[in-house]
Amino acid sequence: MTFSNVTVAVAKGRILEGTRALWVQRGLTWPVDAESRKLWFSPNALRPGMLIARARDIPTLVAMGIADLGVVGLDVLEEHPNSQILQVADLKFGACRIVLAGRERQWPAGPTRIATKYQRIAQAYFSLHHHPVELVPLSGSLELAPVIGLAPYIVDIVDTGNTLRQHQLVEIATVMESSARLIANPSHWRTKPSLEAVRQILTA
Amino acid sequence: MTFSNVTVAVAKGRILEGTRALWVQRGLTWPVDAESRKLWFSPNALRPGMLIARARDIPTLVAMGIADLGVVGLDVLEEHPNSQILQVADLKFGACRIVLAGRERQWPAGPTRIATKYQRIAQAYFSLHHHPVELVPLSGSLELAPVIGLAPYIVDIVDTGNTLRQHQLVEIATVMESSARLIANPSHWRTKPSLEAVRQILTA
Amino acid sequence: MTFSNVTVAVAKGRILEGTRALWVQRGLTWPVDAESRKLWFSPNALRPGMLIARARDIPTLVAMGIADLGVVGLDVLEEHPNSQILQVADLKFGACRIVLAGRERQWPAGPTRIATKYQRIAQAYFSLHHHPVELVPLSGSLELAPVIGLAPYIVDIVDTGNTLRQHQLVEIATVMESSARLIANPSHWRTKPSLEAVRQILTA
Amino acid sequence: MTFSNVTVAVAKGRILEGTRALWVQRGLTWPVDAESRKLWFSPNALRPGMLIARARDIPTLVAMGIADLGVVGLDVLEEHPNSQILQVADLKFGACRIVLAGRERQWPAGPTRIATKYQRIAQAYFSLHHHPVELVPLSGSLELAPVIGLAPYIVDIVDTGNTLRQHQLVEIATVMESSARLIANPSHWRTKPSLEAVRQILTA
Amino acid sequence: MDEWLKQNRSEYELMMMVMNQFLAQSFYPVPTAPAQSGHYREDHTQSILELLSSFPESHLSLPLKVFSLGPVYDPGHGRWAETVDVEILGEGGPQHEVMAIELIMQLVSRWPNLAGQSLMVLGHLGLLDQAMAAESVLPVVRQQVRQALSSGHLVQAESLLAQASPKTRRLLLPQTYGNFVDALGDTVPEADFDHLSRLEGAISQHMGTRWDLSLTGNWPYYTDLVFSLYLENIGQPLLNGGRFLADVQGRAWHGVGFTLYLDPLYQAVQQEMEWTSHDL
Amino acid sequence: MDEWLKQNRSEYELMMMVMNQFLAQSFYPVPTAPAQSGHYREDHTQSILELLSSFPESHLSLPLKVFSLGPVYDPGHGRWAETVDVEILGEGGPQHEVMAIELIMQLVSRWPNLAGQSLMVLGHLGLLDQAMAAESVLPVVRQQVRQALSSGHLVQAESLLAQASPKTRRLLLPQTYGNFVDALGDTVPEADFDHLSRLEGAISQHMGTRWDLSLTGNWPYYTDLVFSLYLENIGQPLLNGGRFLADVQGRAWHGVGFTLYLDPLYQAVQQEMEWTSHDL
Amino acid sequence: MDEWLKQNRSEYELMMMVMNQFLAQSFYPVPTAPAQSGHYREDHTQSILELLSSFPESHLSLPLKVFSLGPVYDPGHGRWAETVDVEILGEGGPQHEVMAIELIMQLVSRWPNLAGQSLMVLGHLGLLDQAMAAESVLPVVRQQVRQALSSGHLVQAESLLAQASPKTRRLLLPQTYGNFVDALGDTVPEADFDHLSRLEGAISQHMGTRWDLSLTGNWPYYTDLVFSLYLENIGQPLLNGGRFLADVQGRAWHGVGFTLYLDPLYQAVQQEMEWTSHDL
Amino acid sequence: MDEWLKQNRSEYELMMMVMNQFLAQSFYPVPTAPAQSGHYREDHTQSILELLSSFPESHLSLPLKVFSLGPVYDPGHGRWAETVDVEILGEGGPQHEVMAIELIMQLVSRWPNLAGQSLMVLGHLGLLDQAMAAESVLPVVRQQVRQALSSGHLVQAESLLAQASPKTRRLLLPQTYGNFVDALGDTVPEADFDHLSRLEGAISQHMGTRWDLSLTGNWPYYTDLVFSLYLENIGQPLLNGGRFLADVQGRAWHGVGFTLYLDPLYQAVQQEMEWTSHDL
Repeated sequence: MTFSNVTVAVAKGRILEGTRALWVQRGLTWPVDAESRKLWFSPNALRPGMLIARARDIPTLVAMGIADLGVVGLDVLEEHPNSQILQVADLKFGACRIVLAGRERQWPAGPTRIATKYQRIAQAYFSLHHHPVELVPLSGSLELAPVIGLAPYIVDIVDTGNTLRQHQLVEIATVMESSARLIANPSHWRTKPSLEAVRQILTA
Repeated sequence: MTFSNVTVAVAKGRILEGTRALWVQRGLTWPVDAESRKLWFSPNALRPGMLIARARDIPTLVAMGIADLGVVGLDVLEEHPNSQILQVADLKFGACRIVLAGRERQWPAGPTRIATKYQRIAQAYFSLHHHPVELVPLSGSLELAPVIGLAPYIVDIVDTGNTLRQHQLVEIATVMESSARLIANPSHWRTKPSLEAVRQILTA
Repeated sequence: MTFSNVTVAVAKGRILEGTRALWVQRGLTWPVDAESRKLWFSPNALRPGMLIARARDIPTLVAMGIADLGVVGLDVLEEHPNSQILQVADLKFGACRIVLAGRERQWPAGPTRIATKYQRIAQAYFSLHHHPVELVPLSGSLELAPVIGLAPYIVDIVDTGNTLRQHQLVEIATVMESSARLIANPSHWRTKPSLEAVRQILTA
Repeated sequence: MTFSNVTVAVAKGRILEGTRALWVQRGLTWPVDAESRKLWFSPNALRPGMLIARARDIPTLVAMGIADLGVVGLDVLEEHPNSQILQVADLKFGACRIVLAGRERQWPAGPTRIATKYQRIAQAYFSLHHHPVELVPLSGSLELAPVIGLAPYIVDIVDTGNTLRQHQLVEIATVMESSARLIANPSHWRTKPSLEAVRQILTA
Repeated sequence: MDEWLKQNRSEYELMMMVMNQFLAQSFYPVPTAPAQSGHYREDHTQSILELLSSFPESHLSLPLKVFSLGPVYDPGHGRWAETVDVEILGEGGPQHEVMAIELIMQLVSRWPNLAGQSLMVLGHLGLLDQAMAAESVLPVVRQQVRQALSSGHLVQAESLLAQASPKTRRLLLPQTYGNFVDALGDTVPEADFDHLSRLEGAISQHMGTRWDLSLTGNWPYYTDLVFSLYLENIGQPLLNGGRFLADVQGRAWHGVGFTLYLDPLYQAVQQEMEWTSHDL
Repeated sequence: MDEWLKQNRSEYELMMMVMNQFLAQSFYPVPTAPAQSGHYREDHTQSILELLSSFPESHLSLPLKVFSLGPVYDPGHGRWAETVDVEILGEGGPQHEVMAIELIMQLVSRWPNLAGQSLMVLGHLGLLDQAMAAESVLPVVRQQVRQALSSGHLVQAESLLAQASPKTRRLLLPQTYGNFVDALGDTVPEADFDHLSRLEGAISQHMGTRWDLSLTGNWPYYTDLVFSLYLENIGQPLLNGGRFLADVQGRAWHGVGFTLYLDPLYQAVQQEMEWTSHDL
Repeated sequence: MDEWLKQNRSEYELMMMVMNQFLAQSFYPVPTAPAQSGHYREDHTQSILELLSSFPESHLSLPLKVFSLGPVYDPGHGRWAETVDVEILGEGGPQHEVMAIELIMQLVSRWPNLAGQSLMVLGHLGLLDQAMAAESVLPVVRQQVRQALSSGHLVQAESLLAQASPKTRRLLLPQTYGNFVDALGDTVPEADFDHLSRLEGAISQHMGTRWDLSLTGNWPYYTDLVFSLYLENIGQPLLNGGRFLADVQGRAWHGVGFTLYLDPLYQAVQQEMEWTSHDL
Repeated sequence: MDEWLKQNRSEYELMMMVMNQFLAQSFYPVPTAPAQSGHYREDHTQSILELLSSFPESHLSLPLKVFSLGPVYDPGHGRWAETVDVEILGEGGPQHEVMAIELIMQLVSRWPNLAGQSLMVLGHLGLLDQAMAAESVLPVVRQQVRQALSSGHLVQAESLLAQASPKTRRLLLPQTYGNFVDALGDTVPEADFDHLSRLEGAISQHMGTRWDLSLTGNWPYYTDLVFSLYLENIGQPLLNGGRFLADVQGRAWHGVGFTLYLDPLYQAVQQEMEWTSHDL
């Protein structure tokens, strides 16, 4: 088995850490050097090539065939849907939830305002519940929104829940559960046997 | 002069560094502690309050009156225009340019593909030049796009130009020039005299 | 029973003739004088008022409450639907059919062109049959269309069928059956008892 | 000069009368027999063919090349514009005007309701004057509209003005002036020399 | 122009009087948007219920009386009509019908001579269905009949009911209460005649009535009584309404709602004032 | 939910109080459609003037005071805001500015403590133009400056005026009346200082002022005074307005108009009631 | 169905023959999108020129001969028509007109009897303008005349030219070359009659001509010669075209372009085949 | 620019070669509109079948082989792709699959080295359903699995089939024919292995195959075999197709259809020409 024509795109951050653990555990050499800022590693016989990128760029890179496979959270795939990719495995790690949070453990009473970076997911969720909300798009530091008076509620990702606690916020409802997904370019998936090998190694 | 009812929102990164330099130079105490991850500092008599956030959230925070003033690059204001704010001063620091770059110093010949995180700015620029382009939205590591075969050209921000050089890319044209802008909430700007004082201190 | 606050709008032509026959047969005085060009007759104790107008204006006059009742063919009601009226009786007279006609008794083979003054009815009919047609709107003398080369088929109203025969055309399919309808203004229908009396007289 | 490949479509009614007068005066034989209901006359050496049809079908018949030339009022051409025809001569006869009429010789004060069969022309006219009106489409007997309470004003065609006077209506403004137009199919106009001959005869 | 301005002014004063009356009777206003996503508001009810449904069920104390003011779009005429939408929300049941009817009678009584010139037309979707069931009309056909009636195709409804007895078909024509219960008694002897008589009584003290099961109301969520208030010589209703059951995000809202049209009300009040002055 | 319902109710009561005040001062209501041809109303003025222009000029007696109630769409936020649009139409001239300002002061005085917390910000498009003309700024550049200011691009406006004197550029910053006339006197000595002082006087009896020529109002038809009323701690204006000249089908309408936003007014009144109760 | 299928097949074979001919004459295909941003393509020229303009000017070697195949939308009939759009781009100047005309003659000669049944109608926007200038018609009126002609309002054009001499007005009617140059000579003696005669000669070897300055072509970018090729008894042109000057992103494109309609060409070829067989 | 023009030209020549081949094999072209009622064509099949269905059934002689040329819109990329849509319509049954596959093999063989670099991926909706039925998967879940697969959610499909045997789940991964029939034999022993082997044989003479039941094709009307032809290093398929049953106005059309993408075919042919020249 050779990996010389396989490239995997991996999302920066927690997903990258999780991928590394899995990778090493399965006996593949890990190319990334924490010191270097190098983001692209050509494939070689011992391991697939690797491309490190922002989470929301992973589906693009895979859909366009720049990478054969990608590792990215389900939350990103739902917020930025891309019909040109296949979701081929749940890698189980990187589990987290997107939740509705506020100062009290109580569903919002009446029309309200909600800050989020998951506009599509939040929109779909509140439409499903027919709950009238005004969404305030915010790209980071969501937990500050109730503190600074931007919005009484947020829809954000939680991992350990520490950030919420530090800001006196509590979860009210789970909007969706996420974990790392292995995605594939459909053409390459079906024509390069080595991709299936990578999938087997990672989900063994 | 007291700053006890003034809050300034500042974009993370280079803009925050520049603001700090200006701030200290003008004799204001700088509240941010590099070690801490604290992002919000209430105002006090010696300095305005401060809110540190991602660049593209700054206009939102100012427009909604959460912060009275904001410091953010002109590039962000052009890419995410917001009619609810005033641009009250050019702070001069944080100068950078958005450029069209590629492997050769030559305008693209014919229809081409361009990777960018400045979709709106790039779209407007190529529409103005009636040049047919397919834009590939990418949120980071633009300079890899030509290397990995995603797109032969990029529209990206350049500071020193080192990143481009490292990836064998050269500038072809300047799309726009940017530097840090002081923006204000229109209501607060016109009703809180202390905002004008902050403007004077920062542009003195 | 008095008719002094009832007005009936009647479509010119065949419908007017049929109404007259029915009217007289039911013992009401017929106000219209063939010689005069008078079109409006106030109601009196012996008979309702009468308004003679073009067929396609009848629903408008009734919907706006100018007339309480109207007499018009179902074909007109289908071609120019009006949600502001009630169809309260089928008066049985004035029977006719809207048909698809051509030179041979054979459904059109393949995409074809059809002349008609019933665009809405014809459109609905061929959409239902998923048959691709190009409709040529024509307001009269439809039977000439195949002769002069305008369209090989027509969708038109037939009464005796003589006109078709004279022009060597045959019916291919019945698109809809029509006869005179008594229509009413909903408000007046439900608040003026004398309207129901008129209905009873006409449908007795 | 032979007319054996020329057909003229003429609008029924006043236009047909006017055409007949002109035709006979110019020495052409008039094919139409008042008794017969025949509407189509093939061309022969002594005169062009003739097709008698409703006014609003004339532009269609000419645009589709069924007739080479057509005679129809300018009012019809404005109400049902057709970009596939040429207006090649003003035949001068059949002069009439489309007017705004009401019970008093006074421009409507404030928002009002207007009955008309010239919806497009009336719409354009009142838009130009920025006067808010509600148009009630009616296909005939317009002069009854103020009498029966349908609308205080009408936009209708007037010839002698007798009909208006009989119904106690007066003209308030002229919306447009009309007279008979000779129209032509553009292809035939430019490739059949005999059409120009017909034009010359009719406008001599 | 003076006249036009004064008329506008009178209409506004009327509107404010109506709103004051609702406020005085402990109705709460619930504002709704006139247009959203390119769709013009044709009815306030759906928006009101969605807003109310966004509160926890435990916050709710029934009955709840709300109204919404503002124009609704009439696609038939392509214009806006100024309306007040009123909803009495409760546990369900016919008593809300009585409550709504009494409220309307109270409102109309503000103008002493108005009621005398008015006529209330009443239909009833529940009874219509019962009558058809009694005639063994299949559910699918009953649906078609309701569909036909709500499109104004009475001819079609009648031909769908060709097998029914003449008395039953007679229910589809407007008539007096006496005739109506007479015909109804034959077909649906188990109907709640006490309730009908209570409704008739509440109205007939003030104005005439016409019962007509061909009246189905404008909205698909109506289930029982539907009604329209007409004034002599005004070709459109002053108000339309009915008892409904509406499901919003899994919550069932029972109630009676009606829409008051301010333009015809204003015309009616003008006429009434003229009559009143003639009376003097 | 109770709280929300009560708040809706209080907002309606406030709205009706405001409307009563306008009616009491002989304003006429002019209803306008909230949406037409897919376009949502963002302003009532154009519709009001088109309706009025459909009457013959001879019917008109000036000054004419009208208002229109109803939500306007805020495309920036994608939502509707309840507003009252007020227009005082007349012969033209600065006296209408005084009339409008006095009307506003009277309205605000209904809530004794409200004015004390308010601030009126005033701009003036005529003076802005005069000041630039005095600095020999070309007409085309003056146009660009106005354009830049109305888009909030003060930086760009300032760089277009780089050649102007500091005093003139200073006029684009909010300041007290004293500082403003001081700077203005240098650049535009011929300005009508009496009139400005009358305006300042009318306001400053009730509340503070800030003069700022960078304020240009929201509408292109403004020509002279423009103003916004702010309340401490409420991040949006209670009202915006200005003197205008609008051409509708060849008729020139002079006047002063303003839009009152009911939501922030309600918030302000709530605060005021709290202060008042604290005062006791 | 067989007949319909065979007809489709023959049309495709014809289309491929035409394309082969263009390829054989060193034309390059330039594909364009049939619809973009909800707009259906009605003409290929603009898209072709935008694509070509995206290359540096230095890459360009003139003359450049391109074509684009594919349906264009006919909004008048609400249907698509299969077309080939041909552009000969060059330095500018009347010689391109000759080149285009010769190319068309060559194409038509593929079917021996077709030309004999064809007629070329020629207009000329430059001469139209010169003729009007010679009659001292004001530029603004000349613009209105062109506008009227391109809308088919010949009556209006004529009344705008009421002051012009009969000979000049005569230029707006279709006529033979002889009559045309005769009339033109009086009004515009300085016209390039040599060039006109060269054009006439190139065509008249193969088919008849009609000259008519009321022909203005379908597109606003035409500047000089415009032409339409007709076949006897086919009520629509086989091709339309003209000399143009189009500005795309600051680059001026000179050339002659024409659109070939495959449906009428197919009909014409069918007729021609029938004649041919009759001849035998 | 030269290179770009030449490339356009080569693509056109390729397109004409492909069309010639279809014409030579007695295919009939059926033209379809690129856009209608604001909807851009994404597929030709529906339009072709509607046109054919407008002929009487008696006119039809099966099998009927048709194709349509022209761009289809790719909403994912917001651009048009030049395609040829091919349909072999017949009585139904697996023999059409063989016919279509053989036609494709013949087409590809025009470029000697192309097949060697190609791979045919095959799925089968009928077998997928049989395999799930054999595992007692409920029909509603089978529907969900097909839905999940066609959206690319293989993870979700797999979790819906969590109860199925590993061999069956293995069918959702791409594999060689040998492994595929081995796994299939266990789950669906009654499958028509002869037919599958005939298909495999027809292809494997020319190129490699991969069988994968997670391939479901792009269209809901596919019922049995679906397939995609890939070329090494070209990230998108050269063609997609499948056996279908489509109901158009009550007429059932059986057949096999496929869409040929000219851009990737052109790229493939270019590569092939390079390889060929290297070989020399």
